[in-house]
Order: sequence, then C-alpha cells, then structure tokens
Amino acid sequence: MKNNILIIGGGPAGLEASAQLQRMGYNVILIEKSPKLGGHLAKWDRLFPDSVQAEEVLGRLLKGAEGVKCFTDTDVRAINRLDKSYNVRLTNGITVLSDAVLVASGFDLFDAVKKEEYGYGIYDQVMTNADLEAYFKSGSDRRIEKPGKIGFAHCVGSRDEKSGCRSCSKVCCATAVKQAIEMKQAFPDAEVFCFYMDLRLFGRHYEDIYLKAQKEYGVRFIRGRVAEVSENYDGTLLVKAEDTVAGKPLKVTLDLLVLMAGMRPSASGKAIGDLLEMSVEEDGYFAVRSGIAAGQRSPIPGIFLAGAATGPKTLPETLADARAAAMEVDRYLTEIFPDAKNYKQLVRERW
Amino acid sequence: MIYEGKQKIWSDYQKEIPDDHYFYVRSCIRQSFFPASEATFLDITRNKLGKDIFETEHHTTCGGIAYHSDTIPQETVMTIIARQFALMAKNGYENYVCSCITSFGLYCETMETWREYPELEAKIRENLWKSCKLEFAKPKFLIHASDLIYKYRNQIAAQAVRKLVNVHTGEPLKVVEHIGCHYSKMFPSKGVGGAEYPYVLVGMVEAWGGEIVDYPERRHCCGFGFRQYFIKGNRGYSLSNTHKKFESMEPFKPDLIITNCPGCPYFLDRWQYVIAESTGKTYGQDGHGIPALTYEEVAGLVMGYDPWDLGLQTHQVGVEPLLDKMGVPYDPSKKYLGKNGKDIGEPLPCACLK
Amino acid sequence: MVDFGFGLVPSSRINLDLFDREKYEKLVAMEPDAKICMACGSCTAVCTAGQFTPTSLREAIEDVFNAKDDKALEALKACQLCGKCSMVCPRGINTRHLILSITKVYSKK
Amino acid sequence: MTPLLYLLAIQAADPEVIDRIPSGYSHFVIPFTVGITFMLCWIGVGCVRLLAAIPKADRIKFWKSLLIPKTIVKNLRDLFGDCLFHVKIWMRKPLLGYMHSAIAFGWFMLIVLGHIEVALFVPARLNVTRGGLFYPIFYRYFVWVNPGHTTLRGSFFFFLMDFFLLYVLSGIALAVFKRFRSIVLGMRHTTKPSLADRIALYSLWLIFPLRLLAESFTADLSGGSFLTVGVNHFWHFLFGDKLWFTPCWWAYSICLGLFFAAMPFSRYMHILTEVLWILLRNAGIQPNHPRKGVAEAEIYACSSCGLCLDACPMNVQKKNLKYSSVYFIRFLRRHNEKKINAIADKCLMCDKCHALCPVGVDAPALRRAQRATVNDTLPYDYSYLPLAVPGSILAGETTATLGTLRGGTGASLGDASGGAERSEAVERPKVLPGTVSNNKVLYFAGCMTHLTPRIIKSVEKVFKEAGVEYEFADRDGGICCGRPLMLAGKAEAASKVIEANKKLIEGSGCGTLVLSCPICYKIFKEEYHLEGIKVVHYTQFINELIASGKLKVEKSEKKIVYHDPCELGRGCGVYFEPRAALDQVGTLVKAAKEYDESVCCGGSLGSLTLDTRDRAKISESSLENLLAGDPETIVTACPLCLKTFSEAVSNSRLPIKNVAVKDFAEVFCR
Repeated sequence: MKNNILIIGGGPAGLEASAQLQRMGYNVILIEKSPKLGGHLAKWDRLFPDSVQAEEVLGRLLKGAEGVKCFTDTDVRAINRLDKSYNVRLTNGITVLSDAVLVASGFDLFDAVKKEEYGYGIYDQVMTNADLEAYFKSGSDRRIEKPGKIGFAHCVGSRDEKSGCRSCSKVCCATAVKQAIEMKQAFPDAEVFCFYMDLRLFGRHYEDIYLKAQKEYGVRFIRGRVAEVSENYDGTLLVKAEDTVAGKPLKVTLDLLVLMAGMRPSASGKAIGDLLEMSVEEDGYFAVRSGIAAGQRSPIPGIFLAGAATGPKTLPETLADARAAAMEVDRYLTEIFPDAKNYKQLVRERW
Repeated sequence: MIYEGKQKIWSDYQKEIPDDHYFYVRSCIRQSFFPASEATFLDITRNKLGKDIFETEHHTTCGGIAYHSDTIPQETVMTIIARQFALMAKNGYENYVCSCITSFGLYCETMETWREYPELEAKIRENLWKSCKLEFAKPKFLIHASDLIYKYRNQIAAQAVRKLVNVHTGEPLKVVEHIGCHYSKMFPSKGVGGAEYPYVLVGMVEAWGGEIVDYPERRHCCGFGFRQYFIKGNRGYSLSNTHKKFESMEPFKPDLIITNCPGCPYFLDRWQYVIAESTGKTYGQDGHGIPALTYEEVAGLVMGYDPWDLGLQTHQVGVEPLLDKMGVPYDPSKKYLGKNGKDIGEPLPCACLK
Repeated sequence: MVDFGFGLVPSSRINLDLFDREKYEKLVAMEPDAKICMACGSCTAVCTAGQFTPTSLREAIEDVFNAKDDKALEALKACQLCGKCSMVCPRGINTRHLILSITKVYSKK
Repeated sequence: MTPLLYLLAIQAADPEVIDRIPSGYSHFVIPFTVGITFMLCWIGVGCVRLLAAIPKADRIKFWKSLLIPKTIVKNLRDLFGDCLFHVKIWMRKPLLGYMHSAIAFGWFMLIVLGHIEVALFVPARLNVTRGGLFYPIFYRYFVWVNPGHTTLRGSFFFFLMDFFLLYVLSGIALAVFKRFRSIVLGMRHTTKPSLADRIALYSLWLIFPLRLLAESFTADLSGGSFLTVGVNHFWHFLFGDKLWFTPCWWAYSICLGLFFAAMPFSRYMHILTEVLWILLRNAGIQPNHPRKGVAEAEIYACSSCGLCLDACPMNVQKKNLKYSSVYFIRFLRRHNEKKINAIADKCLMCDKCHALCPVGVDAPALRRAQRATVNDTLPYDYSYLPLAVPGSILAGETTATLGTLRGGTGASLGDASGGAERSEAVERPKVLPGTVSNNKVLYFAGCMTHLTPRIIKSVEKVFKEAGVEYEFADRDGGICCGRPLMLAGKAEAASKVIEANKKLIEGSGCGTLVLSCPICYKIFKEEYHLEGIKVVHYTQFINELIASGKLKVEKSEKKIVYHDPCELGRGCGVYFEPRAALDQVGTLVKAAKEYDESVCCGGSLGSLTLDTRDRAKISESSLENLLAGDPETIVTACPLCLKTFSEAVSNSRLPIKNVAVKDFAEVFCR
C-alpha cells in the first residue's frame, strides 16, 4: 500500500503527520518553503507552560520524521486534480503524483508594524514576542540592556477587527506570562507589566504559571489594552492604557515594550489554497468539513488539513491535530480511495 | 526613533492631490483670528505659483462648530455642506479645498455617511432643493488647504529666500507639528501620512530645512474640544489638555509649533499666556513662549513675506526670538500698524510671558 | 498671578511612575499575598462594611499598585475585619492580614 | 507510749546534734551564698518593679485580694496544686506529673525539713547573721551526731530527708530520661533550652546526686538514714576509710550557686514567679500590655515545660514549632520585637495552650495584647455604624439618613442602579424598637453564618418546628460582632462595633438572644453586658427546646462525632449542652481528643498570618482526630468549622468514606 502522500509545510504539524504516516507505511513527501524545517518552533527558545527547550521538542519531531522524503526551499508551483489523485508540480522541478495532500501551512505572526500606534519599527524600544525569543536564543538584542521597566502588550493583532482579526490567537497570553517570567529571571530588579484584555490561560498548568508570575516574580497584570505608545526625550516609552479594573486611564514609562503578535493565516498557505480553490472562512483560515466531527478534512476530497492552517492552536493541539489528520488520511486511503468503482459514491457518503 | 520605519508608513498613506483648479472655502475661526493666513494661502497659490483657486463670497460656515457643540442636527449640517458643494458645481469646479480642519473632517464624514447610506444623500438632495432650489455634485477630490501646500512644498522651497534654520548656529530649527484632530484621526486614509504619523506638515518642514520633533503627547488634542472651550466652567479642562502637551514637549526645546487647524494655533498660543499668567510657567527660552504658527505663516516666512504682513503680531506669544533665529528682518515699530499704517493698538504687557 | 476664573484641573490618570516600590516591598514582606490577587471582586461582594459604605479590598490592592495610597486607605477604613472575604477568596489570600498590613504600611502615622 | 511523748522525753537529754564547726562557716558555702543572694536581690527588685508597673487600682485590688478568705483558700489550693503537686499535669500525663511534682514538692520538702531540723537541733543557726542563709542547706556538713544519743526523733527526720532526696532523685532521673525520650512521658515535642536554661538545667540535674554524694560521705559523722548511710557503707567498702568529703560539698555548693545565678535568666525563674503570678491571677488582674506589669509575672511564671508545644494545632508541621506559646514567652522575655510580632500574629487563638498550661499562663491574651501594640492605633473610620444599625432610631429616618450617606460616599462609584440597590438593602432590617415582646427570641446569625446559608435555614426550620417566636436580626446582613477586631488586637475599634450592635439588640426589646456563631457568642456574652437579655448559643437553646419537649426528636443509630469549636468550648465552656442534645438523635462517638483538648479546625479567625496551606494541614489533622471513632457524621456548631471541615473532607487525602459534615441545627431538622 505504498500510496504517495504530499505534506505541505515542515512545521510541527507537517513533521508529526509525516512521522505518523510513514509509520503506517505510506510514502511521504514533505515540502517546506523555507530552508529549514521546524516552522516557528525553530525560532522559539522555550515553550510554555513547562519551559522546555523548543529545540528539544523539535529534535524529537525531526527524529520521528527521519526517513521522510523532504524538500526544503520548495513550494508548490501548480496542482492538478486527476481522477482521484493530485498531480503536484513543485518549484524545484519535481512533479509528485500524490493520492492525498495534507496542507499544514501553519500561520504567520501578525506584522506588528500594522499596529501603528505601538510604534514597532519606529520606536527603538519596541519589540515583538518573536524578537524576544530570538534574544533568548542568541543572548543579544540592541534593545535589551538592563531594562528597568518592561511591558508586555497582549492581543497585538488578535481580537482586533481593525487589524483584520476578530478571534483570539490562543497562545499569546501564556507566552506573555512565560516571557514575563523569563525576563524577570534575566533581570530580577526589573518591574514587569502585562497589559491584557482577558487572561485566557485555559490549558493545563497555564494558571499555575500565571500564579507563579504573580507570586514568585511579582509580575503586575493590568487589565486594559495598550492604547498608544510614544517615545520620551530619553528614548524610553510612554505607554497609555486604561486600568479597566480601577476604571481609570493609566500611563507608565517603560524601557522596553514587547508586543505579543498574534496568529494570522499563513500567506503562503493562502497561495496553495488559491491553487486548490480551497475555501477559507471569514477569519482567513481554511474551512473544514465539520469543525467538530471532521476538523482535519478540507471540503475537497483527498485534501487534508492540520495544525494552525485551520485556526490558532497551541503546540500540543497542533501535534494532536496532526496525528488525527494522519488517521484521517489513512482511513481515506484504505476505505475510500482504493474502491475505484464506487469512489464517487463513497466520497459523497463518507467525506 | 527609527526614521525608516516612519517612511514606510508614510508610503502607505499617500492620497491623490490634483495639481490645479480648486474651489476654496474659508474657515470661520481663521478668518477672525488669523485672516492673513488665508490671504497668504491665496497669494502663494495664485500669485507665486500661478494656480487657479476660486472662491466665492456666497459660501457660509460648514456648521461644524454648531454640530460638534450638539446644537444642530446632522441633517442640517449635511444640507449646509450640500449647498457648498452646489456652489462648487455651479462655478464649474470638481476639486474642493477647505481652509478648516473641522470642515474637512465634516466633509469627509458626510461623504462617507452618504456612501454608506445613499438614502440619506437623497434626502439631503431633496432638502437642498426645497430650501435653496439648488442641486449639488459631490467633489471629485476633497482636500485640505495644508494638503495643497504639502503638494507645493518643493515649489515653495525653490522660491524660498531662507530656510527653517538657525542662522546663528546653522542648525535646523526644531519644529513641533500639530495636526488638527479631524484631519486624519477619523479617516486615516484621507490624510497624508495617516493618523499616527501624519506627514502633511512634516513634509513641509523637511522641505523647508527644519527638523521635526516627535514628543510623547503629539497626538493629543490642542484643547479646543468645542464645548470644553465655549463653556467657561469647562475651560480649565481645555487648558489642562494644552498644558499636558506643553509639559510633554518641553524637554525637546522646540523653536516653533506648526499647525494646520484653525483652533490649534489659537489654543496653543493663547493658553501659553494663561498658563504663564496663572502659574508662572513658560515653555520657550528665557521666559518666552513657543510661537505657534500656521503652515501658511511658516511658508510666508521662508518665502520672504514681511512678518507683520503675515499677521504674526496677532499671536500672543512673541515671534521676535524666532524671527531673530531665522534671520528674518522686521521693523519692531511697525508691529502694531495695520494694513494701511493704521494703529491697531498694542496689548498690555504680560506679567510672566515675555 | 491672574485669576482667569478657571485653571488647571488635576488629572485622574494613574501614573505608575509614581509607584513607591520601597513601600510596596515592605508590604509584600509583611504579607506576600498582596501579589496574588486576580481582582475577581469576591471580597468586595461579601464585605460586611461594604453593605453600608464603599469598602473594597480588591480596590485597595489595585490602588496600592496604582500609586494611589490614600485611596487604598480610604477603601479599607470602614473594614471590621470580620473575615468573610478570607472565606470567599479563591486564591486563599490572607485578606485580614493584608488589610492590616496595607493600613500599617501606607497610613501616614 | 505514744511516739510523741517518747520524742519529748528524749529532748531533755544530752544534745543529740553537736555543732561540729564552731564558726558555723566553711569556704565552700561561698558559691551557694553568692548565687542565692544574687537571685534574691534580683527577684526582690523585680517584684517591686513589677508591682510598680501595675495600675494603681489593680495594685490596691491585689493587696485587698490577699485578705479575702475565698481568695486565700483559692491561693493556697493553687499554690500547692499548681506549684508543688502539678495536679494539672498529673491529671493529663501521670508520669510527667510525677516527674514535675517529685522535683518541685520533693525539693520543697527538703528545704522545709532542713529548716525544721535546724530549728529543732541548732535553733541559733537560723539567725541570718549566724549563717541562716546557708546553714540549713548544708546542715549535714556542719553537725556531728552524738552517736550515743541518736533518737527516734532524729532518725525520723533522717528518714524523711533521705526519703525526699530519693523522691527528688527519681524525678531527676525521669527528667534526664525525658531529655532523650520525651515521648515515653507523653510529650512529642520538648522545648529547645537556651544557654542559661542549659546551665541551670545541668546544675539542677547535678545538685541532687551531688547532695547524695556529699551527705553520704559525711553520713558517718552527721548521720543519715537508709539512703545516705547505705551509700556511705558502700563508699567505705570501695575506698576504705579515706573519704575526702570536702570536694563533694564544694561541688554541691557550686552547683547550687550556679543554678541560682542562672535562674533569673532561665526558665527556672518560674519556680518563684509562679507564686506571684498565681496571687495576681487569683486577684483577677488582667494584663493590658504584653510585657509590663502582670504580664511580666505571667511570662516569668512560664516554666518552659513545653506542654503547649503538643497542644498547639499548628505544630502538626514541625516548622511551626517556633510559633508556640513557650517561644512567644521566651522572646517576650528577651524583647525580640520582630519575633514576638511574628509569633503573636501567627497564632490561631484556639486557647488550647492556655487550657493545658500547668500554671494557667494565658498566652493568647498576651498575644492579643501584643497585637494591640501594633494594630490598635491603626486608623479606621466607623462613623457609618450608627446609621448602619437601625436599633437606635426609627427605621424610616434611618433609611433617609443612610440614603444620604450613601449618596455622598457612593457617588464616586457613579453607579445609579447600584446606589438604588444599596438603599433598598438598608430599608430591610425589620427589627423595630419595641416590636418584640420580652419573651421573644432574637436570632443573630453574624457575618460568617451568612456564608453558610444552611445554618440559617436549619435554625429557622428548628425554630418553626418548636414553635419559637423569633425575629431575625440580621436577615439582610448586619455588622460584625467585634470579636474578630478584638482578636486582631483592635479593642478600641471593637468597642465601636459593640456599641452599635448593642443598640440594635437592646432596641429590639427581646428577652433572649440566640447566636449560631461561637465567635459572636463569646463576645456578646463577655463584652456586651446586655441588661436583662439572656445570651445563648443555639446549641444551648436547642438543647433546652428538646429538654422542655418543644422540639421532638428521634434517636437513631447514626454515629455522630461532635467537634468542640474553640470559641464555644474552651472559649465559653459550653461542652455539655451540644452533646446532650446530640445524644437524643444519634450515637455519640468519641474523637481522639475532645472537650478542652479538642483540635482547632484551622479555619480560625484568630490567626492573622497563617496561610491556606498551613491551615489545610491543620484541618486535615483536626479531621483525623474526629475520625478516630469511625463516625458517619461530623457535627460542629460554628460556621467557620463547618466550612473548613466541609472543604477538608472534600480535599482530604485520607481514606474517608461517606463522612457527612453537618451543622448542629441541621441534625435536628426533619
């Protein structure tokens, strides 16, 4: 049963699905548009809630996917649906005839420049969550030099219709709490503020790190979204928000502001969606057959979805989603795909 | 401050500004407080740059002050605006340029409302017909007078006799720009440079050799706020707003404030006097204030207009230190002589503000 | 000075730059639970004194953080230390001691 | 012939005892004399200072009390019972009681008998100028027994002295043993001695063996009985005739001297201070400062015996041992402000250490006084109280005034609807002056009961069933009773609350006030002084309803264990009524520790600083204590205990099977 399966996207979802499908005996081809596998995970330092090294998690994913045919720096050029399979032409010149395609195109981080009032890219001391992770990895950033007061602005590009995203990005609250703790660990004398609208710490152990941030690290949580940021004469930042609990506007001078950029649908994923004429929902993420019962099936037979391509997900959710997608692919390739005679009817009934 | 970051945003917010043929409407406040500014605008555009700027004595207020003070309903104000548009069309113009930011905001608001609710536009059309027997056409381009000066900034620079530079040190003057709230805060796309980092005045200052200063409270209102000023009991509130801006810009030691709104130069100017006289605090050098000028006045200064012809004597904050810095020649004895040499009267000296 | 019949009005804005960290450190050394409030408001809802006059531990903690020391004391001055708040606090904050500690650290005497 | 007559006959003969050393002095007495002189001076000055620090009225009260026959009897009983026989310890832990009484009473008898001997045989030596200070102590050294004239009288005293020495030695042996294996004597934890304690302790241990050594060495000269003479023969058997007794007497004297010199700085100061404390206590003088005046006598009366260590419910965790009363008192003595405050604030105020203290040191009261030094002066504003309680004024007026009050202070909230809701709440208290006739009952639930609505519901059900006519004083919320403020050391603030509540209660015109919260009950009973109003706890009230047949109950086989709430049991002495009532509806089983030894549930308002985790540990141990008799139902009569145990049962890691936690009134609801 050596069916070809093309997996688009070499992030955690793509890697995990590859590993599972390969274990089931399929011939998996994984393509990744960037030169490196791992997606955003490869750029992250530590992960909430237990502060495990991202590298360690990625290492395990890569190990699991050993043996998978993998093309990096590769995108999809064209895709044609044959009778049941897909003929996919890749940018590296190779053409793959694939019986199932799994789109694990992930997400893009919201471009914080678009929140003009926060001055990312304009004020010297404003950075994003991704910048901070890069700092944790490399140990250097021109913006960070013994900051005395550090702010974290939650919901940057999330829950913000004007920024084109009504929904919550799920991971930012926990990431902000994690990063706040890490900054306190790095700079114990610093004062750290988190500006949030709602703290959405829904997962297991998430509330624990919130409590830890308050109790052990004295992180101050202010309920109120950062409204505007300005630069003072000395280069520090003047941050304004409302403390909605106190019901009063608030200002504070900060040495560093970290913007918790949220998740947006991946632009390259959208390009693939366009090639496939696959529908997206209002939020820009791919539509699924059924949000509850069939979250890994696209509306097109043989095209599967996993990970943040179908909306913001935490890493454990993404991996679980990838495993579920692998099961769905297997079910399709064993129950529906081989029956050439009744294929169309089976698709109608079971897709 | 990362300049390239701002440039990127500026490039995102560019609007189309036709080169010529405008129907010009004046500002109620500016006509009263800084009449020379509008005269200078017309002189520069018509005589120095040779543009076709038409104005008619039949236009009225846009109704903005009454509207924002909650004294007339929206339909009324829209009908007034429709009448102005009718005058433009009647005179064969498609490009509408207004001197006032309140008007500009209101025109934008009206046009956007009509776009969303065409039935309202139809109703206003009917109102206008019933009341004035006029029919209007919406302007093809609606711009603010500062947009136009922004458009001509390089031509003006080419004709300039001096730059926004301290002639004694050779350093560019530090200029604070203040944009009227209704210029782009309601519709960022309608303003040059958007709402967060408007470029309209920055472009002028840069073209004329000055240096722009970004201070934390730059977005803040000048304190006019319509009702806040008109009712005496609220005036402390208006004053406190302006005070906050001055406190914020003080460390940057600006030489000049440039504005593009009727109320702003007025409040940024007069409240400096009130703050000085009631608290003793001044924000300029050696007990002086910071001159708050209109963009036309600044353009006039670089183009070599006589400061008293530009109406700079009507400012509460003395402009002499600025003129000295810029090397603008002026005759102190003629400061309070009006258009035809008539004595317009000298104000009493201030106790705190020089 | 000239009286114009109006003048500058004080700002109601919270200025976190005025936060007295030294005093706060003293407070948390006395009662570390000051750090773990999540502003649920249960304490205020059950408050015995709060039935009659505005009393709120939640608000007082907020005020302490927001450099409004006088307001914090104001929010606690009617407290009868009955302890209902300690029973309902989901984080198990030692509310009575926190109230005493805030009063101790921030009162002018 | 009676022995007495025989004794008298002998007295006329040759002197039985001869002053061996005519000067009646030897250098070895110096250490002892110096030590005891120092100690006596110290205690003399201390007594004067202490009495001077007591307010004048109290001082007069004290002197007068010494003349009141009833107090004299009580004083004598307590002095013998507490100081010498240690009756309280005997009753709880016999072996430990034996140890303490052996040392205290034995030593006391040795001193008394020693002086009697001197008085009988060499009376001149009792004079202080002729060595009266030391002579009776070292009597055996200074005398020679005329071998030809040994009398039965002499032998009798020899016997008594040897007997009591042996008695003391047995106590000392136990004490030494206790140092290493305290649990055998019923103590899990013992106090950690300070340096002075150690010096005094080791001296004390050595005093009596050395005395035996010294007296046995000289026994062939100065006589002795079964012990000293027997040991003397043993020495002769070992060493022949060469016995150098002088070093032994030196050693004995040095140990005594060391002991007395170290005494003022050690726990053994209690031996003498206890007397003063008992007299002051029985005079009814209360401490108003944690260190000065009466408190000083109290803290020096503490023997550091460490019984409070095991009593303290906090000591379920070893880290909390340092918060026990014994250490609190030790740090009070040392003026260690930081530690005093920390310990004072930590305590649950369950009062068990006080109840179990052999000398009745009221450490919780001292803690309250200590808290007061910090908290009593903290600012507060209760100006709203008179308006919050409608008892004193007509209800209508109250509403109006309160409305204004709220309008004023509540304006900052800027919430019109909230304001309306609030003023509506004000109108509700329905207890109008004079509406309740004198035989009517007023029920006051209190703050905490409002968090446990099942208590209110059950109480009302029981009242209804028994046909009790009652008014509910704080159905829609009232103000606090003031006890929590008292516990926090804010007595002045508490008095304001008390005053306001008093007006409400007295204004209601009720004859009986029923309280379901022991915290309220204690303060209503002790501090409110409600004229003509019977203040009862609902356990007492319900018990009465059952006894009078108004409330019908049915006995069941259900095994019930009753938890004594601290404020009700130890606090107010109500142990009997709740049990009597419960016995009518179920089968009472015993908890491991009950009555005044009951273990605090951990939810007490007494502690200011104990955190939730520590409290949970206490609750768990308290729960374990209750489960000893394998009950089906835990019944308590306090809203705090109820809430605490309910949570403890659901959070417990103990293998609990279907134990229900019920309020007292709930049990009587059908």
